[in-house]
Amino acid sequence: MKTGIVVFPGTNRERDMAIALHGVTGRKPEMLWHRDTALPDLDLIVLPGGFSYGDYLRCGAMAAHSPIMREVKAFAERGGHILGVCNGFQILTEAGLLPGALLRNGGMRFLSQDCYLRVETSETPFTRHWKKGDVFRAPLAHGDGNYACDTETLAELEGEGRVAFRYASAGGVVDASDRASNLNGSVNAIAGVISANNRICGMMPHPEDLVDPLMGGVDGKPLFDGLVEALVR
Amino acid sequence: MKVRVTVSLKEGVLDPQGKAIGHALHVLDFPEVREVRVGKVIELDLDEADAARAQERAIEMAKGLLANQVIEDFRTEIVQ
Amino acid sequence: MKVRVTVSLKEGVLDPQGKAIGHALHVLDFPEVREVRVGKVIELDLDEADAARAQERAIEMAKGLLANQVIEDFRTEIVQ
Amino acid sequence: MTAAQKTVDAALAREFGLSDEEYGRVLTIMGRTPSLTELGVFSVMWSEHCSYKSSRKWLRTLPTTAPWVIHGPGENAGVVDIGEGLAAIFKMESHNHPSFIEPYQGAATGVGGILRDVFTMGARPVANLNALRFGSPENPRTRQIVDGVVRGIGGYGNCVGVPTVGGEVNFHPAYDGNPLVNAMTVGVARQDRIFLSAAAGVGNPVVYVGSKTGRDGIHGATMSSAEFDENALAKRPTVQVGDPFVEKLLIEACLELMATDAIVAIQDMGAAGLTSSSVEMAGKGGVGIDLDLDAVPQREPGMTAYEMMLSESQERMLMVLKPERTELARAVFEKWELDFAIVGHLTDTGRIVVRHRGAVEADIPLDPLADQAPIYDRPVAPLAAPEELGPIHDPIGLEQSLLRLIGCPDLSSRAWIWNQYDSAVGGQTVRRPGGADAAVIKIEDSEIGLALTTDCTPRYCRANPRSGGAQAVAEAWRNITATGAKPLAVTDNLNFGNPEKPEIMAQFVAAIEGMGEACRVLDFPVVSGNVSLYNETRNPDGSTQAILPTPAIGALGVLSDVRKTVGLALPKSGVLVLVGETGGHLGQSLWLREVLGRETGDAPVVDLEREKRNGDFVRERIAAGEVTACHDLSDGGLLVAVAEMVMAGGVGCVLQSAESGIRPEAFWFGEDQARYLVAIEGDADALIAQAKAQSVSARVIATIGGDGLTLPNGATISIARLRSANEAFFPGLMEA
Ligand SMILES: Nc1ncnc2c1ncn2[C@@H]1O[C@H](COP(=O)(O)OP(=O)(O)O)[C@@H](O)[C@H]1O
Ligand SMILES: [Mg+2]
Repeated sequence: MKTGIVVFPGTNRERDMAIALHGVTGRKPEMLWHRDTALPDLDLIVLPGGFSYGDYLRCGAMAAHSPIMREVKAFAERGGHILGVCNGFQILTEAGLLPGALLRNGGMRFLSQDCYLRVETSETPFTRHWKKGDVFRAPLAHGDGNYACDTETLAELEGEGRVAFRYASAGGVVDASDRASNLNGSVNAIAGVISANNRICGMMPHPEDLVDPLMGGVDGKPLFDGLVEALVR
Repeated sequence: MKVRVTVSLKEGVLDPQGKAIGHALHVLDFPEVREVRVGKVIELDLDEADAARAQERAIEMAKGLLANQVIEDFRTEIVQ
Repeated sequence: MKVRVTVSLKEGVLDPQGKAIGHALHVLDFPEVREVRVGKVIELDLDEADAARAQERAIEMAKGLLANQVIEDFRTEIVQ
Repeated sequence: MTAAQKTVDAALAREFGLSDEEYGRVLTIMGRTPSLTELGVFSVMWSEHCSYKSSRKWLRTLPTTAPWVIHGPGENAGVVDIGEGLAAIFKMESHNHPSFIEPYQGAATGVGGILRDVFTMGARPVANLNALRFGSPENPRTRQIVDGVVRGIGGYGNCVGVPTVGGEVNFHPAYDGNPLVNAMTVGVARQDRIFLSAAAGVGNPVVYVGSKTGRDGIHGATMSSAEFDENALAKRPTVQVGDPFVEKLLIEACLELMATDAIVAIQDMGAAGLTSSSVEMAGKGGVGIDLDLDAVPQREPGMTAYEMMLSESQERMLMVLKPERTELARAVFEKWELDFAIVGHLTDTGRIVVRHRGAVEADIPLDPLADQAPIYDRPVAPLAAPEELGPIHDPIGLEQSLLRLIGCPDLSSRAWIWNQYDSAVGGQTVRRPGGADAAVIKIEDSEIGLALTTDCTPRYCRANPRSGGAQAVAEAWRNITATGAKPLAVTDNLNFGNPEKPEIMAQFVAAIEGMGEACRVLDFPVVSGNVSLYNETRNPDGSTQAILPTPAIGALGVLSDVRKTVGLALPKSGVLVLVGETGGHLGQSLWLREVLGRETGDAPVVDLEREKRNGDFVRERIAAGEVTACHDLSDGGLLVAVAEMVMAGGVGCVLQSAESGIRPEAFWFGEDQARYLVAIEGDADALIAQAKAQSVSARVIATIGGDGLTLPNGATISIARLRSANEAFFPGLMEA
């Protein structure tokens, strides 16, 4: 599987992502520069976490206008697979590749702690190594992860099974009004969504930071294992 | 020409920052506060002498970058 | 009564946001942008019928919480 | 009247913080009345901050060498060998005063500044820590300061993508008007790619990179009170605003350029910005430097030479490049969208010459500026004896004492703080905050681990500065040892009151003596550090309140195989062994303060030979794989340490009754040093025998298992109850 990681000015989780992808694919991902205007041959593009453009104005807003995003959109139109994590998710929504927006966390503070995610569908290349209802742990680290969208979009996402992950308690209970599990206050406790064609996934928590027992566990690894299985040509 | 672009959350979009400030103001003994909404003001100093043209360009900037129209409204005004 | 509090950085204080936005606007083909400064607007809906009193209270709120007077200036205006 | 129009005389020099004697020296060096800009240069270079004039004499007594030390004090940060051709580069620095004025920006720019000290030497920053002291939780201002400082540290560190992995927090009324914000950064570089600041090569270009220069912080460098005309002051606050986004770009751009051979010398612009960086680079290299201020990237129109030379605008660096590599360097910085300007060149004059708008604004000989900098041997008063301990009685019993202690401001869970710091970015954090006595990170693409901690117990330092200084070093050494790492070296941040007072100097001198002795015995040299003096506030009645003497120690240790590290979470079964001697020392203990409401008695004795013996024993047992979890004993003593291991692991234990011949509260809450708890799943008898053979005392203290902490009297405190007692303080203070 050939992977590429987009680096914007201010991106800071590209190395974490590269380690995770290298681990499962056995090959180093290509680092793509925000000013690049052509893409190499790739099976998966990842928009990693960080503070592109300092998260100034709105998280992801300025990165969404980078030259490379034209190529990423064309890649998406060709049916390419894209994963956006944290700031990458914010960029995908700002670029219009995924619906909704990420607002300031409900508690108005940056949050950096482990959360639990319930897998809402196993019918995607990103979640196929889990069963629907599985719960896994993932670190999160963001100030603006409070997922919001209008009511029609929400109905559409829910109706089409396009919510990939929800924040849950360790026991798997989802309660959007519970600040202890739905840490940032996201609508319907949504932590990750999928595009209509099932090929673009955005999520706030960081599965790439939990792929090695030494770093505290391998809860995030199924996502990458699933992608390898789905995308290896 | 200076143009001010004011960006605010659309009505109906929950404003976590406004809510937090409202709460803090209550704690600080301002019980009269009913609602708080927080927005951004972006003051643009443009190398453009024509007011109409400046405003037009500011609107383009707002649509293109300054406001996220999924959640935000904006308005522009010439300041000087 | 609705009062609008506009908070902006004092002159001379570095505005990292404004700088980054200005840069992005250039890249997006708005070369006429000379300078960008970013501030906040806080719209307060107050349970207070008297305009003068509402404004007075808004000033107290700005001093106490809304503006950081070490680096920020503010102004208040009655909106309605 | 603006600064440019002021006449330079002894009165102005005094405003700039120079004594009459110092100003006289300036006149002698210059042979004429200096210009305003020249006076500014002298005043910042001879300020306490840049010249260490009150502390230098004593700092020289600290041990700074060891076979693994590559660069000790004198460079931007200390450098130690960690194996495989790699070096760890680290330093700690204070941003106390700015954090009181504007907590968010003060703390944020503190983090930014210490990061630059480390990456300027060629290291990629891999971890941040922060040692914080706040005023009384009851003081309403404390809450605002905690809020701003924590947001500022997070706001900066999270954005630059360096994990914040540890630190410490204390509350005490002595910090009401002087909170302490000490930030530490650790970076990693290849030993053959370390960059120094000594300029070389007459004619070589001097290059400015990073952000533009504004009027930030000009007053901050030279003086503490308002001098310039009032309007200007109101419009131009001295607070510097940080831009972590630019810092992140600066890190990447510098590291990219450092992979080439373009750089001759490099130095960040810290306090006193362009002045100190250019003077120090040229001075260390024994060359002269010509600066052309017209070329300096400027944020505001109409800046004067004085303002540019003294500006403390953030995120700027100064480099000397090989001339033939200038364009390559320019391309790198332009790629990262940073300012790049050739602002001068090196000369053979031995002088710094500053030109602006066609005029020479400063022309100063560098050698006398450095050599004749004042250095003071300030009077030292005899140390006051610690207050009598007084009578001891236990009014509430073990259970209530424990719950009170683990809920008190100094021992409560810090999760509210570290949950605002990204501790995982980089993907190399093996032990996040709360996971072990020291944070542990892995070096990418290697098996090496680094263990990192900051420590100081200011109440000990007040009672007995000498023991307190030694204790801070010993606790840092112990915290590193408890992860299994070998302690290598320390950085320090010496925070004290006004050195012109003999009783403050007494604290300072004794604390350094204690530190130095501990560093020598533990083979734990000081490789970098920072001094922050004048941490005093004037009370309304004219008296002053000094902070508690706070010699904060930041320390680093290495694990050649990071997989062997242990944390403090209890395993599911086994026994808990107490290593080290318990004498029941209650003087200055938290139990005494929280239960009897007194801060009396002497600090605990620090027996360094014993520290070394016990610590070496524990480290060997961890390396041998015999230990599953380890925790050192410090604030709150034995029972608090047990409770912390229980909470961390979510596993209970049953304590054995203490046959010790000491009062129970002294046994369980005494703060004797040189002690550890180790969890053993295998053969504890063998371990105890081994300890005996090495003259280390060790005894089984508890059986691990269950879901509560069972006290010797049979009462069980559930883990949930422990946690709720431990976790309430910060949310209660900050979120109410
Ligand atoms: N300001 C802080 N930032 C990040 N972590 C912190 C901070 N203060 C304390 N911690 C973490 O909380 C834990 C407990 O701190 P402390 O009680 O000082 O430990 P110890 O007594 O072992 O030195 C440690 O993991 C420490 O790194
Ligand atoms: Mg401690």
